[in-house]
Amino acid sequence: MSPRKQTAGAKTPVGPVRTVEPGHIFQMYRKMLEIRECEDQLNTAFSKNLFPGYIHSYLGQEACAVGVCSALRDDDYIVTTHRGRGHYLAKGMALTPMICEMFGKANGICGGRGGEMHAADPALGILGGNGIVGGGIPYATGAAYSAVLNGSDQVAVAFFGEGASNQGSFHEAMNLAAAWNLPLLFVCENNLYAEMTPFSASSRQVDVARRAEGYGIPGEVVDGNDVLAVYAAAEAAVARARSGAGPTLLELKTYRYGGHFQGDPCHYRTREEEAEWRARDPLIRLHAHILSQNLSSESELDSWREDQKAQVAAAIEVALSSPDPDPNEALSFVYAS
Amino acid sequence: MSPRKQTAGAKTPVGPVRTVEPGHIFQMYRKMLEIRECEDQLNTAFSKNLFPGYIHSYLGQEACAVGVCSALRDDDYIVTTHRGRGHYLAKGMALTPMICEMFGKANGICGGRGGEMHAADPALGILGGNGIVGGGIPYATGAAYSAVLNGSDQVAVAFFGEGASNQGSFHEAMNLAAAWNLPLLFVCENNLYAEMTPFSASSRQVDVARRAEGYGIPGEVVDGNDVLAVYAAAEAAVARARSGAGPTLLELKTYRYGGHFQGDPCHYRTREEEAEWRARDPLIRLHAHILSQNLSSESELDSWREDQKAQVAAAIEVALSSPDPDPNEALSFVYAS
Amino acid sequence: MTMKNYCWALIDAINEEMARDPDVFLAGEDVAAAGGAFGGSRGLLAAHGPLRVRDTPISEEVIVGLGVGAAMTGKRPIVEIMFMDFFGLCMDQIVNQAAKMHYLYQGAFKMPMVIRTMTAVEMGIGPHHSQSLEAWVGHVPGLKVVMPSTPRDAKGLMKSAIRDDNPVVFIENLALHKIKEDIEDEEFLIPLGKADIKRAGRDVTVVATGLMVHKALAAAEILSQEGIEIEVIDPRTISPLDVDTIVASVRKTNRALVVTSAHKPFGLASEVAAQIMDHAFYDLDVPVARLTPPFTPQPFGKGFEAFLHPDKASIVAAVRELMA
Amino acid sequence: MTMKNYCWALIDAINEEMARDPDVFLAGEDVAAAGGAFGGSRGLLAAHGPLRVRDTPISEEVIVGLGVGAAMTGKRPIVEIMFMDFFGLCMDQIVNQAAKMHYLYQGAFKMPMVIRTMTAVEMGIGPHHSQSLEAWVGHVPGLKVVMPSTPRDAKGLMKSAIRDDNPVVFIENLALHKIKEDIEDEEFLIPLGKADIKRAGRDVTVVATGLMVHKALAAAEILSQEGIEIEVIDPRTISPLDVDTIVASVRKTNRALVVTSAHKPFGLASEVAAQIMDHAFYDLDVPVARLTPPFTPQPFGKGFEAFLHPDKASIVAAVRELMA
Ligand SMILES: Cc1ncc(C[n+]2csc(CCOP(=O)(O)OP(=O)(O)O)c2C)c(N)n1
Ligand SMILES: Cc1ncc(C[n+]2csc(CCOP(=O)(O)OP(=O)(O)O)c2C)c(N)n1
Ligand SMILES: [Mg+2]
Ligand SMILES: [Mg+2]
Repeated sequence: MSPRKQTAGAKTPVGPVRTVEPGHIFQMYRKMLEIRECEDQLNTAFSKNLFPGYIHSYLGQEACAVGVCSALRDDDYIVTTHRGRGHYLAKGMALTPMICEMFGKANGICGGRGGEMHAADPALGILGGNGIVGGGIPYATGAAYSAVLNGSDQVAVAFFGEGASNQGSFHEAMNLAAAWNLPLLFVCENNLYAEMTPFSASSRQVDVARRAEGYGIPGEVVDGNDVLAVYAAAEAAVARARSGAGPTLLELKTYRYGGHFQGDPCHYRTREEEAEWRARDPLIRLHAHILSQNLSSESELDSWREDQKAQVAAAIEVALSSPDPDPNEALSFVYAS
Repeated sequence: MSPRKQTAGAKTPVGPVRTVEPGHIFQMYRKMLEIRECEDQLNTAFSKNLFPGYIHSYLGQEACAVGVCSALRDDDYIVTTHRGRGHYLAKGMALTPMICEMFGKANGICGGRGGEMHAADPALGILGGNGIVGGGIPYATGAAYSAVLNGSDQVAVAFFGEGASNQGSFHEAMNLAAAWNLPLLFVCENNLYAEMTPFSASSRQVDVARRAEGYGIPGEVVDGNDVLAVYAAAEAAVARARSGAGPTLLELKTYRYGGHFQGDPCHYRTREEEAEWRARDPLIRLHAHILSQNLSSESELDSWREDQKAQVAAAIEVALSSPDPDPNEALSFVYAS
Repeated sequence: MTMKNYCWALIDAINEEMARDPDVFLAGEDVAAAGGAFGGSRGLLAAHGPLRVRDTPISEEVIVGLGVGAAMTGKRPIVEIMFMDFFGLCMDQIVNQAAKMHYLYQGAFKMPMVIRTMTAVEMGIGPHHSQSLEAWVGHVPGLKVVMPSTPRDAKGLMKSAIRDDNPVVFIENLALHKIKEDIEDEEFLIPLGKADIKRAGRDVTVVATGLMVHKALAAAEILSQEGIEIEVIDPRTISPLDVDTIVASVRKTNRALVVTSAHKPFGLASEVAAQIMDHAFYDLDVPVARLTPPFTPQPFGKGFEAFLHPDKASIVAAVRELMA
Repeated sequence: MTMKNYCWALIDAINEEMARDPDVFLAGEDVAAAGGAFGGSRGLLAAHGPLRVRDTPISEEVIVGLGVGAAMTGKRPIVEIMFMDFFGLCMDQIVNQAAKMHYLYQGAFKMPMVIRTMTAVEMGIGPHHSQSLEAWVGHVPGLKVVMPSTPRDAKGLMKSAIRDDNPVVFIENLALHKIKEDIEDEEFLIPLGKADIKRAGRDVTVVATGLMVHKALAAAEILSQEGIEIEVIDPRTISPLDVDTIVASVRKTNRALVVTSAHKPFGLASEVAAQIMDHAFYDLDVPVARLTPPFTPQPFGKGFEAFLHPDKASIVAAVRELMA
């Protein structure tokens, strides 16, 4: 009944080395700039107490969201976490309503009720963030199964951290997706820490990707700070999923520059480690790549950054001057009628 | 602080091929006979409606419980499942109170309140059965951690089925045990079916043992119908755990002769498959081994079987003539005082 | 009219809805090839094929998650959790995901899913297979909770649950699987949120769910011979709870008893008592009585269960006391 | 006497009990090296070492399981589930394992474990970090459930919880972490199952838990100026619930209000109302009133939360209505 070919067994993916169009590279770079600026400016705004709640910064991980989402179509699905802004933007969520949501404003994409950990856009296949670590992974299977039932070639992506890979939900979802051969990408962004706990303290296995073997599907470790590497791995995995060959686990090794949340003093890691990772900055690397390949000029790249900076600043201005939601709104939408 | 040596990384266990003392082999054979007779006669009694509830027969899997428990001491811990009678007996639970419990009698080991799925004996480290598939695995970690805290060299064993290996609890417990290097054996009895569902329908990975890799610990597939092979694998894993080298996952390939519960018509499998597995019967194999090695005589082995048959029959007689519990007893033991 | 048992009435409901709407599908442990561990989905695989009737691994959390994601993306899943006792494994997906999606995203996602589950109370099968935990989900906004007591109710409510755009926890009762009733052959629905008066009476309002409805009806026969006419109300859905029907009855009878298989503290009995107090305090001649099993786990064995659970005799006694 | 805040009072309690009894240990996410995600275990790692204060993976089900198995084998674990909102991931271990072990095996295993958890209600951090789900565990036999509202209660109750031979769900309140109180330097315990009269009064009994205790006390000041004296009762443990203290108060005041952060249906408010009806129906001048947030998920943001939750003003209004 399914239009997909059912292929059994696991093969380690070896994507063909393909040249990516400059236009596509520029898009990725601009998207990474947008995320970088968004996170930078939100951090500053948060430190000035301009909005409530928490802020789980995505700074440093930009290549992960952008590399993966660049391999997706608008009608593909993503499910994300408490650290979801990178994914929202990479999948195409409009900047201003997203930022207004972070500020808890009436014109936020969820009317301010979702806040920092929850945003969604059905038209773009963005199926929400989560306050529950690992809470999104199970329902990504359902989105993938909708695609199977519809006979479409859509795919679904579940983003999560290495800390979440210790949740039972990860295991159950990996196993179901593998057994049912679902068009689902599991994307683990291993930023080395879960709150204040290093992965080495919570897992004996260093590579989350090695867990794929237990489900008979491919697992791959990717440099999560190299957007082109992420894109290539995601593209191959997406192609496999679209063709009916089932799920893949990608582990993107990366680092969060900030603390777990803005304000965390990061006592649990060294300044040297932070500096090492800063040296592998995903934007600097793509910047260098673009220039070394003569795809564009320094001044053009600078102008893009200024452009994104201004757009984010403008969005924050909008958020600051936007009204708070009418509290009475809290009573609506409990049930669909 | 821990007296155990902490060793990192995973090695596939290769136990030295060791000769097992005849006396030990005889013990294993007699224990397997006890379980076989117990299961046979309980099935018959259940079919005659002599006791209530369900009966999840252990027939065919005897070598698993006996091989593993023969590698344990009285002060080691086990945690088991809905199909736990083999483990109870192999770990030394007295036959009559156990059978009385199955009959729901006042003199059952839990006063009749545990019934078919729940029995325990703290003095023998038997920490209970379970009605929740996968429900025992998490708390086996706690028993193992008690041993670590006490600086003892006790080990804990979690028994479970291949169906349970798809539960989140399996994953979380495996990961914690590996990360904490707990003296814990995970023993998966892969009898090919979970209720009416073959493992192939619920897992793309054929071997549960391959899941160990994801936690950085050894995983081994063992012929679960060869008690000496099970014993050798368990002994090596127990030694590793006692020495502080951490957990092991053993997958024992086996088969349940009966249905999921007594009365299940087994439409979901073929009579050929059943016959194939009957040909690999664990008792017949050990019987043949004993004779081929001239360790004992056919007539002696027969006499042991008669002996066990009689003991089980006597225990069932006791159960049949034992009083039902006083229902008022249901009100006691809700809280410790 | 055709005589149907409770189990087949449910199968019919699902079968009809699957035929009516291609977006409906069923997934759970042993629901497909085996036709349900307790026969609750016989014939559905053959009728609707392996994609729409599908066996899952033993993974309760992802079974519910599958439903959540499918509902968000346009399907109408029925996901089965074999026993309600296993809710401890999947409450996160039910409560934090399914129940809150429509609210959080301001209706951007409809959540038309049914979580089909079962209680096996009074079947003698012990502590992990006989709990009545409906209060857990009744406490959570965004969920609807259904507990039918008759074959016809089971069918009509299941059809409504499948058509509802909210997550509905549908709790069937294994002890009722074999009871029979004549059911019309034409299509019908029973609305969620509407109680049913199973027997009219003037003296005491008896609110009962599931198995207890039948015990209350049996008690009614005995009491009737003594000249006491109880009105037996089955809320059928405990969330939303049809307070109006209950209160209207109490206004007439001035006395009420609530009988449940669930425990008393934080259970339906307390909830109904509190609602009656809210809306009919001045109509009450005596305090609302709550009849439930004592606060213990369920031991194995029917002897213990019969002792612990309300029955005809204890209902009769409780009603007599209210009339004294 | 030393001035202590609620958070440090809890740390002191655990620290003292760990010093007193080598079988006590603490495990949970970020409890060791980080001293607690919200500072709730600062200093304990240094004082008691890495085996007795230990960080776990993000694996709520096995965190509770670790406690279950350790308790069965002679330890006295404190296992931490960072927020009560995560109970959906570990209810099976709490309810089917921890709560039933002592019962099922006829006391063969004691279950001395504390499940330390937190509600962050009214901290503005959204639907997955601010639920008040105590009713779920209050509904389950075999568990005790503690919800302290003051630093001294928190300390004395935590010490009792650690010494108790049953599984105790200990729910702290993040919004109260910084409130301070003078606490005696000598050792003391506060028994589980004993309510505390936080303010004596003659006119209306106000039963409140957690944060609501403080709001009720603030309301009392205002009402007192109007000549209305409310008696504020904090049950402190909701299972077992100290019905006697509540009922004795209602016998005197003839009026009662229950105020909770938890939802109304199947919640503490309904339970207390039903209990008062049971034991003091004829003493009531008016029905027991229940003041709770409306039946919605918790949206993000303090504006919504302030709107939804009972506060001083709504308590004052509810009491005035009871007196009208
Ligand atoms: C079920 C659950 N447990 C614990 C938490 C608290 N918590 C929030 S984020 C976090 C760390 C998550 O780590 P990881 O998955 O690696 O994601 P990262 O924050 O590094 O992006 C924890 C423990 C939570 N929100 N949900
Ligand atoms: C959490 C949970 N889900 C489902 C069930 C119903 N159930 C009982 S036994 C069983 C199959 C277990 O299979 P496996 O783990 O392979 O053990 P086996 O019965 O083969 O020994 C199922 C699904 C249950 N008891 N608990
Ligand atoms: Mg991380
Ligand atoms: Mg099996």
